[in-house]
Amino acid sequence: MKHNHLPLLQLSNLEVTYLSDLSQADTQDFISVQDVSFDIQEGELFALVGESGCGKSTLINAVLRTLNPPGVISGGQCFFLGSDLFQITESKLNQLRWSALSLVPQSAMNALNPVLNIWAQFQDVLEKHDQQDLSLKSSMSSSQIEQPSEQELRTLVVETLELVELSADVLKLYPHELSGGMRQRVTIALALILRPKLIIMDEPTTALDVIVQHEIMQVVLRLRDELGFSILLITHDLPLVLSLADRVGIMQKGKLLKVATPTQLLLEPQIDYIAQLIHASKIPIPKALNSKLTIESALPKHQAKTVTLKAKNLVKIYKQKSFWKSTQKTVLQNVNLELYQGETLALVGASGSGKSTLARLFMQMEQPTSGEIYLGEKRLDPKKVDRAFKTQIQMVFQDPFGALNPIHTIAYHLQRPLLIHQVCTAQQVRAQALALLESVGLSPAHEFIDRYPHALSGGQRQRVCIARALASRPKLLIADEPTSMLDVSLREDLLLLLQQLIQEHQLSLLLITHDLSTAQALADQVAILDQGKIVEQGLTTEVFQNPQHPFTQRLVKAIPQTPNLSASQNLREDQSV
Amino acid sequence: MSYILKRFVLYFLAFCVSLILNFLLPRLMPGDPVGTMFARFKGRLSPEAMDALKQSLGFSGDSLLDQFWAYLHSLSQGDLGLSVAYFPTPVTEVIATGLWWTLWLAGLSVLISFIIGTSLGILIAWRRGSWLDQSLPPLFAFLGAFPYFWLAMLLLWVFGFQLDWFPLRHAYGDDLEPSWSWLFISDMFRHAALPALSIILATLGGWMLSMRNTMITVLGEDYISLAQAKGLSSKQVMLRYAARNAILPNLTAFGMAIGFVVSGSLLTEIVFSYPGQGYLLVQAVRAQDYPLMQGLFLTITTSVLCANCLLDLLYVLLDPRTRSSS
Amino acid sequence: MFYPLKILQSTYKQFADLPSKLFVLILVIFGLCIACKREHDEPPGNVLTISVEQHSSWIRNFNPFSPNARRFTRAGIYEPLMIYNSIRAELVPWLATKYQWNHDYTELTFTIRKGVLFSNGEQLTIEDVVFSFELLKSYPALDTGGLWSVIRQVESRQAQQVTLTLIEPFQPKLFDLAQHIVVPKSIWSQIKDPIAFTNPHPIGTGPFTEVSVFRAQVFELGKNPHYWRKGKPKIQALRFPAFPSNDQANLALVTGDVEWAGNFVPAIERTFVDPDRKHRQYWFPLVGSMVNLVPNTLKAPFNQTKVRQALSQAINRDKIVEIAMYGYTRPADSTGLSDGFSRFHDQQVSQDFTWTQYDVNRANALLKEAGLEKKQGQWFYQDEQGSILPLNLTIDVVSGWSDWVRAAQVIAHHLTDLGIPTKVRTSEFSSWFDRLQKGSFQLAIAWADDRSSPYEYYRWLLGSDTVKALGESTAGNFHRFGDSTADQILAKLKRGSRQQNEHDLVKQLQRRYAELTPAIPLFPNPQWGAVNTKNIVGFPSQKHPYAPLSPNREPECLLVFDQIRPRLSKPQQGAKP
Amino acid sequence: MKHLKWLSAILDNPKSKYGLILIALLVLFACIGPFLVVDPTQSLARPHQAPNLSHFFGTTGQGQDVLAQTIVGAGPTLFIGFTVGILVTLIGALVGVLAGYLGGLIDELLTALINVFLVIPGLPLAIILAAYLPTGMLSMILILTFTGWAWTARVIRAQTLSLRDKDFIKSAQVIGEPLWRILIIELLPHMASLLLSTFIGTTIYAIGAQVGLEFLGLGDMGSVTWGTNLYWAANDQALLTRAWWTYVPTGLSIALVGFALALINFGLDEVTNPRLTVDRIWRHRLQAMGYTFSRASVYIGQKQVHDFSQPSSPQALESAEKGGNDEA
Repeated sequence: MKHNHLPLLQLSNLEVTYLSDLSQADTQDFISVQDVSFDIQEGELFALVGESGCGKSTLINAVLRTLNPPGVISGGQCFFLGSDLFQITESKLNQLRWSALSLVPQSAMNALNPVLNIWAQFQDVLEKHDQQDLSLKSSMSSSQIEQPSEQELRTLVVETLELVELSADVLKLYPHELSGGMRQRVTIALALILRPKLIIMDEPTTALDVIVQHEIMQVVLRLRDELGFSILLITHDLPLVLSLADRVGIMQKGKLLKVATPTQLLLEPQIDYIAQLIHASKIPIPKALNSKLTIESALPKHQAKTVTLKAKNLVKIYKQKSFWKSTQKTVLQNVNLELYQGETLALVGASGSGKSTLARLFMQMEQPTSGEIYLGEKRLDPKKVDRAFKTQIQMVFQDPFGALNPIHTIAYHLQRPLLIHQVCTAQQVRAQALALLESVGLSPAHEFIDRYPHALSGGQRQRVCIARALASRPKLLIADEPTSMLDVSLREDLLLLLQQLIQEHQLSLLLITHDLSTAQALADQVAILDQGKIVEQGLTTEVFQNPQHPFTQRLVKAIPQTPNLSASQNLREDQSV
Repeated sequence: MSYILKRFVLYFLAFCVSLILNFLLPRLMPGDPVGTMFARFKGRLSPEAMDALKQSLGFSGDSLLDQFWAYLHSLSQGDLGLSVAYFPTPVTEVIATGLWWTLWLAGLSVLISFIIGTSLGILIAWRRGSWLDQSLPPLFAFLGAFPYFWLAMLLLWVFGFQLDWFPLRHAYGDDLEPSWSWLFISDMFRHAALPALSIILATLGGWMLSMRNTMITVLGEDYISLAQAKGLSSKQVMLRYAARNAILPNLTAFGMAIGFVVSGSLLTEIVFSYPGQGYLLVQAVRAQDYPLMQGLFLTITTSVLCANCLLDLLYVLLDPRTRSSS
Repeated sequence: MFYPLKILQSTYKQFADLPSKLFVLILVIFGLCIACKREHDEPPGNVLTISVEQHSSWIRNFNPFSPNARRFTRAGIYEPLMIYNSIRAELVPWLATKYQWNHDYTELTFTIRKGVLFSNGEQLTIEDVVFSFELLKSYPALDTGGLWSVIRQVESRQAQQVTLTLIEPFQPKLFDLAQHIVVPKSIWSQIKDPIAFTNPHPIGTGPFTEVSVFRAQVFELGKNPHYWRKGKPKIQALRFPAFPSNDQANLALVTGDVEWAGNFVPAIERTFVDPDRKHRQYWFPLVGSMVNLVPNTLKAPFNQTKVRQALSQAINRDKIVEIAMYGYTRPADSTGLSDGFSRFHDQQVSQDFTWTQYDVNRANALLKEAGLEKKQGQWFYQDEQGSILPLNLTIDVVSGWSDWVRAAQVIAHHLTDLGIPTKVRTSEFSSWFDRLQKGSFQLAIAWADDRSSPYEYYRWLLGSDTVKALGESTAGNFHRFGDSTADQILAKLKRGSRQQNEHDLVKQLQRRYAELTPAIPLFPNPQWGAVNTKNIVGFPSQKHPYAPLSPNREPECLLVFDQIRPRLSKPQQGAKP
Repeated sequence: MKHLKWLSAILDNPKSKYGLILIALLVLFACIGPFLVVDPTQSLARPHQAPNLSHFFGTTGQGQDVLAQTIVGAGPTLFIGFTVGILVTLIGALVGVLAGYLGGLIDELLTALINVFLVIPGLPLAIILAAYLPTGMLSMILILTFTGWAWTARVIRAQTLSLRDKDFIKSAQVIGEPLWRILIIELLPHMASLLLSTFIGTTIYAIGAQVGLEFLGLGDMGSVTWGTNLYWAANDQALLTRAWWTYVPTGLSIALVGFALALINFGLDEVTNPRLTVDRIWRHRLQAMGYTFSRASVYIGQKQVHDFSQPSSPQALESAEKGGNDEA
């Protein structure tokens, strides 16, 4: 077949510009994507990797020609199936769209029309395309084409759904009635329904849990093998890419730095940025070894350590009252935890497992249905909020961009807890704040203290958040996914900082995460939370090396593995050259 | 269906509150209704006649609570009492003369205004940045800034009085018998044209602008991009994907705003001598006709609540998320 | 899926390009509305269209005893025994052919006309007349005129005669008694609750008894087939369109849609007469009630005659007449009599007493004589307790009664100029009336009682028996002024006397009134009346003043209905009488 | 202060700029105007005079100067409008923030109250209230505030709900900030633009409702406001006497105020929601470069003009989409 000799998609010198209002002072057009060229072979999985804001999504919108104003394609060509996608008319483009070139969008949550049921969303595509599709594929004149019956269409849809391991029942459901994973599968099925040549997958799994992520990628790979389409995978998750892709393109600041096979990248990362990325993505393993040393040294003292926080038989039940019935939802069941001074406990679980609820109980933002919480020796009174405890437990939130009120300066954010908890007098407060900033590595502190949050980078902001949490001199720090919103390259430093602070201040840290590698890197102990129950608990190394509970086993399996240089991959590599 | 139930409880609550407001407001205010009524006789009334009439009107010396129970009791039997200003005609009869005309005029103009406004909103959101998008909102903001009755006066003057294109008053020709004939119905439309137009002109802009803004928000959603990537026609993306979702928050706002529009149409009715509730209400207030006021307030509130109920049913029909219990 | 939703989804496709189509549709409807303009095709001259009462919709009530009955219930459907013609100042025999007092004015005998039929064809009998009086005795609520506070007994002593025995001699009550209407006993004796009876299908003796059309926005009264005045009425029906406001009624008058109206029409020559001078005429005789500036004479300083006269002289009535009344009336003179009482008017009194003339110097002098002091342009007075206070006044008027409000504004200006700062307070009728009844006001604009007899007029202005204490509710005499001299004259009038004697007594009352100035007369109200004689002729006018030209005058309209006729049917009789 | 950037941005936005200038001029007129004109209550001339040199806007049916009435009437009307705007915004913000932030039973109760007030038609209620309370500015302000606060409360509550779960509010709770500080220092400043826009919306409503009530004769008829001007114009039968000058200047003034306020709100919308203006800028830029274009996607590479918007179907809406043709 002649297609074998030509690449399926050939993009050359793409440039995308965001136009801005030139009547405003100090604004200029922003070139989002510049001089990007690559090609995709038939059946290939081509991955584009880059940090957020590097222009990945703009690129695919340009290829699909779904750029929204003020973006314009300001240069380049994109040959797909022999025609330049940038030059053809819109009706021609609409014929190619979906039947040959489909998309799995970034967040399946919002990608489905919430007011139409799943069947209607399939139907839209089928009605639009079946006629053209058949006319493209068959030589019959259009008048002779018989419309496929609804029954036939339905069969086709059901078959496709089966490919993504969904039953036909979902067809009559609405998007909000599906779980995140199911929605993602539906969007994949939707992308497959017309058996396209190329599927663009825009971060198809970021919104999902680790386990689901893993399963869906397995499904996609299986389907590619069965149906033989090509994939353009957009992601920021380098480990995933290194383990799956045929070739990888690395993007930074709108430019394509390098295209290579995963093996080549691992063996010879010529560019600093790439090396940094790869290094960052490999953190887990070396850090885990590192922390093992700490744990081993701490182990003899273990029994002597004082308990900072203890949870005994914690139960949390949410009651929902409607008019005629009240429903109960058990979020936490008999949770028992012990956290020692100067130690880190990682609470690992999928989203919805009850991690955040547990944190809220410790923070006294909510009261447990039953069970007891002890801080040191003292039991928390479930009836009233105790100011003193508030001083002793502080929290670092997930999103450093949201956790600082943009209308206040850094000084304000740091001085408030100092004043509220009367850590120091009003005269000393500024000096104290400066000292806090220095202690979290924002040095020289006087350069930062009068800035507004927006003038800081994400990593710096998270440091401010940590400084604020430390201001009231707490005994216990709860960190809710403190690094998940940060770019990979920044995570390491922040985790190191946390570790250092814990040791300095003899703090206890409750680290809430869904990311096993972070847990491995930082924690002395791990507790695995599944559906409100702690299914496994123990020393980090033990749990990870020898997972007992099936859930833990699945978790550990889902950690992306750095690829081995297998023979098959070498083969593909040769083909692509 | 808990959504619907919740809404209905709200309407019931609103109904109760308006009942209580209805009852309390006129009674807590100063004034003497029978005295007002007989003020028309310029003091000719003998004290005996006054007492006798007071008795028959139910303005007795009972406590407020007793009066309230009596009020509720008669209300439950569909009896709103006798009108003071139109004594001895029952309030229900007085209201019945105008209720349907108010519903017809307000309903017609609200619907037309909402449909056109929303359609224009969809259109200018889709073609945002075009000259239509730049000129329509300010134009309708300007028109909407005029008081309803002022526009009504202007339209009456230009199209009714000067050009003589439309009738000056009433809901249909005085020489016509109400019937389902083409003649009567066309006459009804003709008479409704100007009052409706003044309401439509004044309210159109609001619907248009809010639809445009929600449309623009919705157009940024992922499912719109996906729909485009699916190769669907722009018409289908615009209506089935964007407008279909954008209309939902606007429907809620529509329900809340019906009260405002009905209020405005009362003023328009007065300008056009439309035989609706508007002038009845003003007259009832001027004559301190408690029973009539209560009745009018109650019917207006109830009709607005009913319209809201209907809207909620429509909403449930349009938004599957309200249908599931989760 | 919801079945209705399916329909919605399928219909939506047909209306896909709704916006543009809708726009066209609206334009078409608008155009159609213009095109559908209908012309009335009924022959002119059969139906007289009248504008009376201001209602947005008509309520069916033809109970002649109800204050809220439709207009002409008492002057079209039902008829009185005799009609008082306010223009000619005489009692016109109607259902009664004559009346007869006994020697001491304690018995009044009416001779009832023979051959009068009710509209159901039954004969009017003496029983009907007696019943009509006695009905009021059984139901005091119907007796709004207080007839049974005067009558002791009603009986028929001779054929065709009804004799009323009075409790005490009361000659001036003749007018009320004579104008009592007659209802058929056969029907009204069956009515259980005549108070709440709305009499939807009235049976009466009047010229227009048949309710042929009754709708919210229009009703018609058709000709009585059995009317006792042979060959009358000459037109077929009266039509009453509903107008909620003066504006609308006047617009209809100007466009010719209404032929007879009793509204206030501003600039009537220009707006109404000019478009068709041949047919359009108006007549505003000043027979309405006198409009007074009412001082609360129980309060200082209004208890002094000189103060009241000073206030009166500070007011420029010409300006009030011009601004508030469009020049439709004249300034009042010191007799306080309107043209309705012109036959009693004593020219000498108005020459002797000039306190209705505008004279600021005289006003200042009078105030000084009354013991008030002027300091720095502000008048001070001594109140009941003897303390000296600045004189600041408030004039109460009804909001919406624009002529009064305007008059009050002019007065306020004049008084402020005089050195008495004056405000205008507008309030709803009821609270205004409440203040008047209870005497909690300083100055107010109000009517003087216009009765058919000067006895009642002066009794409510000067009679001691009508004075109530402050705070006690009163039906009239809001200024709360009584004079014993006047009481004696009034008593003589009440006992009855011969014509000449009556004139003398009224002249004495006029003089007493002018001496005391109990209220400050402003202007007599005109009787509004405008008519378009294009189709129907025979209306009264200034040249042919057989009755007032006002549809608001019950029962005098009966005199008009007797005269009017279609223009075309008898052209030889001429347009104007 | 970046978070208050919208404040300076609304001064840059042409719509809100002209709106602000217009409203400032009107307020200025309302303040100094009364000293420049004759007494509007004094009847100085022949009634119903058409505009002429001595009376630029003519005279009313009572011989008063229309220009003076229009200018003097602005003061109380605007005062009541803005006062009601401020009061409603305060009450709405208080109720909305409390309901949204506290949640639970308090929220349920307040929300029920808000919704009840929203569905009960306001004007009939206002008419009845106006009829019974003593006439005057204070009653008018009370009535309009009473019937108008619910919408603001609803909007503020919705916004509070979305802000309540923001991490910066949670962290304020965590460090132990007292309730009032969280509400006033942390939460409310984020709604400044929303508060401003509801304030403007309420002011428009208040002016309209006030004029409506006074037109019905339910205000203080002795005072000179725009509402009473229209009332007297109607009362003197301006339509019948063809004295258009008695109601046109006031009506236009009301519309001008409403329009100016609406313009500010447009500008505010555009500033706080850049999506509203992005397309316009985009269109202008492309036009300046000489391109006609379609919304779908634009290609302007290699100095060639590629217009993808060649009509592919004759349907009205497809062509409607190609706004470029209209502007060409």
